[in-house]
Amino acid sequence: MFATIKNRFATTDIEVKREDLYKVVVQRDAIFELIFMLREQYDYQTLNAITCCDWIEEEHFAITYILTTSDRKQSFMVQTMIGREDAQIDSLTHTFEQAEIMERDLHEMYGIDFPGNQNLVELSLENWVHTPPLRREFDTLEFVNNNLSFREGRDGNMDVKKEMKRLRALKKAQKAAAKKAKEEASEVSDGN
Amino acid sequence: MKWSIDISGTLSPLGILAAMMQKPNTIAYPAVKKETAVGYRGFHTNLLVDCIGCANCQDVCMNDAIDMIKTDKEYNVKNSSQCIPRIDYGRCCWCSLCTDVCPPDSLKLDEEYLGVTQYASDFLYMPKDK
Amino acid sequence: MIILDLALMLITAYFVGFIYYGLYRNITARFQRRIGPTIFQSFYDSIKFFGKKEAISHGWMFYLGPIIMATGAIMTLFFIPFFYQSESFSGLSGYGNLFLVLYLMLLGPLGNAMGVGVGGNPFGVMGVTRGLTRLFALELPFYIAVVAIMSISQSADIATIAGSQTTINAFAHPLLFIAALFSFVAMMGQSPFDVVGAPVEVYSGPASEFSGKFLSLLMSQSAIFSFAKLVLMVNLFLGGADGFFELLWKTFVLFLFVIAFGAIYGRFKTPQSVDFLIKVPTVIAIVGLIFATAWGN
Amino acid sequence: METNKHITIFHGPQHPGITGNMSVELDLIGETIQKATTHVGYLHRGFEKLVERRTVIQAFTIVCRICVPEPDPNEANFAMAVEELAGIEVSERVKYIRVMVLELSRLASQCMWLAGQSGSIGLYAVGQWAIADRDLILDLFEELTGGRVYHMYIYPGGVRRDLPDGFLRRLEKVLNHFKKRLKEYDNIFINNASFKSRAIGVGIVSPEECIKNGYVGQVLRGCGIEADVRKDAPYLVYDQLDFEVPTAQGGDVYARALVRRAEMDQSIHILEQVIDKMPEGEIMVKMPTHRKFKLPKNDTWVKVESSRGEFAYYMAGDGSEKIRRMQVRGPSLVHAFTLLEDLLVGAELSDVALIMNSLGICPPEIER
Repeated sequence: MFATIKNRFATTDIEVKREDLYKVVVQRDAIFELIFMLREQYDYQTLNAITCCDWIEEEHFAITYILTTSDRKQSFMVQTMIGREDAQIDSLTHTFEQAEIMERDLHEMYGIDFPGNQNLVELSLENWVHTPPLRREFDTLEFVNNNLSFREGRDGNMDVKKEMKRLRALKKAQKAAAKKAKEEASEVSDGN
Repeated sequence: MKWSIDISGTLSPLGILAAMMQKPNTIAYPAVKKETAVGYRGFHTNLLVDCIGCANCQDVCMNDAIDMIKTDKEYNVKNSSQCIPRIDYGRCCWCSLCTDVCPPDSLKLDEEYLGVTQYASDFLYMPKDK
Repeated sequence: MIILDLALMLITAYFVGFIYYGLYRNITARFQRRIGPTIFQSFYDSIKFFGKKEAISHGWMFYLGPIIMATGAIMTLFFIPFFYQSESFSGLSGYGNLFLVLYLMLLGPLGNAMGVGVGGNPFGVMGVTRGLTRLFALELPFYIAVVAIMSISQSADIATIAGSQTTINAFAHPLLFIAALFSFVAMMGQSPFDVVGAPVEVYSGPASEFSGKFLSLLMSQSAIFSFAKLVLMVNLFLGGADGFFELLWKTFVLFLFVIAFGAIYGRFKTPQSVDFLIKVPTVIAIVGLIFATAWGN
Repeated sequence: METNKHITIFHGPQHPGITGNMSVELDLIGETIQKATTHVGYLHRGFEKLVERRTVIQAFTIVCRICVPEPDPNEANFAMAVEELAGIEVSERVKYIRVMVLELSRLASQCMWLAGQSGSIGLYAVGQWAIADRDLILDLFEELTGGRVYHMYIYPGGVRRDLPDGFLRRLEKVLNHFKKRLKEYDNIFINNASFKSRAIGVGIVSPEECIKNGYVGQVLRGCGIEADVRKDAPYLVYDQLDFEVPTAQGGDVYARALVRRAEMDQSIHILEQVIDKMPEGEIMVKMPTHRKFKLPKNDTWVKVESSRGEFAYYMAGDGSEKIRRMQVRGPSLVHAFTLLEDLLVGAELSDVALIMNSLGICPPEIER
């Protein structure tokens, strides 16, 4: 199986993550061919999940299709990269019915378009107008600071590192002052 | 839509009636109280003679529930920042990571867990000194 | 003093009804291995609801629903004598017989249907539809049994029927009693026939829109109506009662049976319960009727 | 849509008989359902995003909140994924303790199901009994982990506390109690005529659909397909334990109930073996502090068998102390949409709660 996939899709290698889990990264235009091949020839009949991972530094989303054989002993992660701008990849709904809800999820969370999926309506976020929330550029803390307020009465929080430094400096100064005072006192006594 | 005559299925659930004679599982709450297991994750306690004010608890808390504040109570002489933790129970999830990272083991979770208040400000909880 | 008599009947039915309600909750709790609330919990609840404002209004027709229901329950109560040979606690039973009682028992559900229909809550409407469907099914065996009892006693007067039983009808005519019992369980809204207010299907059905005073009124009427139905059953099948003690223990035994029945079995679907009521108790009632007329008396 | 013929109602989210914060929009003619649409979003807490903001150790405390009645598969999955990415090997004792926790939580979750399923047909006595029995397990959890519902116990690299003295003996006592009780449940619920009349032939799923659409758990096993992650891709020490994968024929609500009931037996059987075999050893690998614990740039897909079927996590690290991406794929996602929407068409309003409960839908894991 590995040799066939390697020859046909010109991928560099197939990772064996565990004895029951393989992973392959292919070009975007070949991914559906590979999924169909796995399904038809190697009995990977179930689509378990479609996941997405945002690699913002490399400017792409990694879309992973996880397929499982009908005896459920082997899983195959088929991964491809799509650009972050105008992200889109064809829908799998025509082959796997359950892809509809998974794509709907990703559409909402990442703003990825799936041409061919008829039902890309909102899933769990209602009237969401901001950046799709699971994109890395969406900052939850900033969103919270802009839209919600913290509990009142939380003042009095100290920056402990600064406080330690200040206290240490204070102690040092006190010590130095004490020393100085002592020296002065001894000087005075010497003078006498 | 269908139902059929099912003698054993009709007679076997009669066992429910036996429960009438058995001891109930519930307890009459305010009169009888359930004993909490040792090691239950309830309210925080902080032994001030041990607390060194290191703020490890504040650092590990993912909910930002812990504030380090100045105290007017007597504290450990080794407390290098002279601060002790105060916990916002509106944010705390009782994961007990703060007690795991406490170097002198002064911050602990107590078996006590019942707190009733009508003021939201009471959620800012000063751990008991014990 | 018929007014005083009626007032006493109403008060008795109200309190005993609520105590039975409380007992119902307690005994059910014991079947479920719980301690349960105090006996007067439902009573407290109903008093508390009475002091609350209604959350929603759909006009006067909507308010009329619970009122008609309560009227139906109270009128039913007034025409059922508590004791078979006592002057007091006989209410209006001298002026009406079993036929009138059976008719009055229908008034409540119909009034409820009107009120809930105005509310337009889909769950309420669905509950009422289910209730009326079930009503037609449960009345078939009950009426057959009651007609048989009337023909045996050769009277439609409830006190006469109650007083004329040498062996109580439940033992003399067990088939009729069993058929009527099935209907009675359904009448009391116990599973497996509790399709009307099924919580996971139609929320609380007809009661879902009512709140405040009208919910309290619904609770009170259900307590009174339950007691009235229990007294009717005792009069028709358990030989009636001659004093309060006899009335209470007889109604309580019947009530306990209904609770136990409800605790054991789950809920039927509406078509299933109609199907069941039309087939099993009706057939039993018809067989009982044949026996009673062939070998009766 | 013709007026006066259809009515549209929402079943949930404020509903006494439904499994939590989810609603199904039903188009009805009479009481027959023409179309069902699932709506979620009442419980979206953004766990997947929160995990990305936190360090690995900090993130471990929120995964248990993904499924309320059964938090432990989440914890186990999280710990297993982190351990696989970071290359940590845990001791045998830890593995046995984890199996024990997972099986206990499975048993507790089945009790919860028993309560829901019996409540959906109005048989409340069974529900109350089952919840009381579940409490015995929660008592054990309270003693072991310090929490009754959210345990936060299975830590990447081990477990957080060792077993208290005499814990296994108390566990054995609870199991003996359960063995007695399960027979009662057979009599009063599984064999109850009213449950049979409601459940047989309702909500039928075909085996082909199951494989194709990725249904898991009791739905699959109720169609006679022997599928269980514990057997198919054994994790922890399940390959050293002896148990069976119960199946039933028919694919309806009753078949799924039979499967669940048989699974309770198997859980008890596994727990008894765990009591016998519990080895000695370390309970925690030495772990760096939370700011220093880093995951390499890699990704993985781990799964465990929860009480409702395969529960899987996708996890990717990026070389920092934070997790780059963690995706939860619980059994409910596909069950609540693809399957439930299919099954409800043509069913009656009375069947909705029954079918929903039998599928084991848990809304929090749909909208992580």
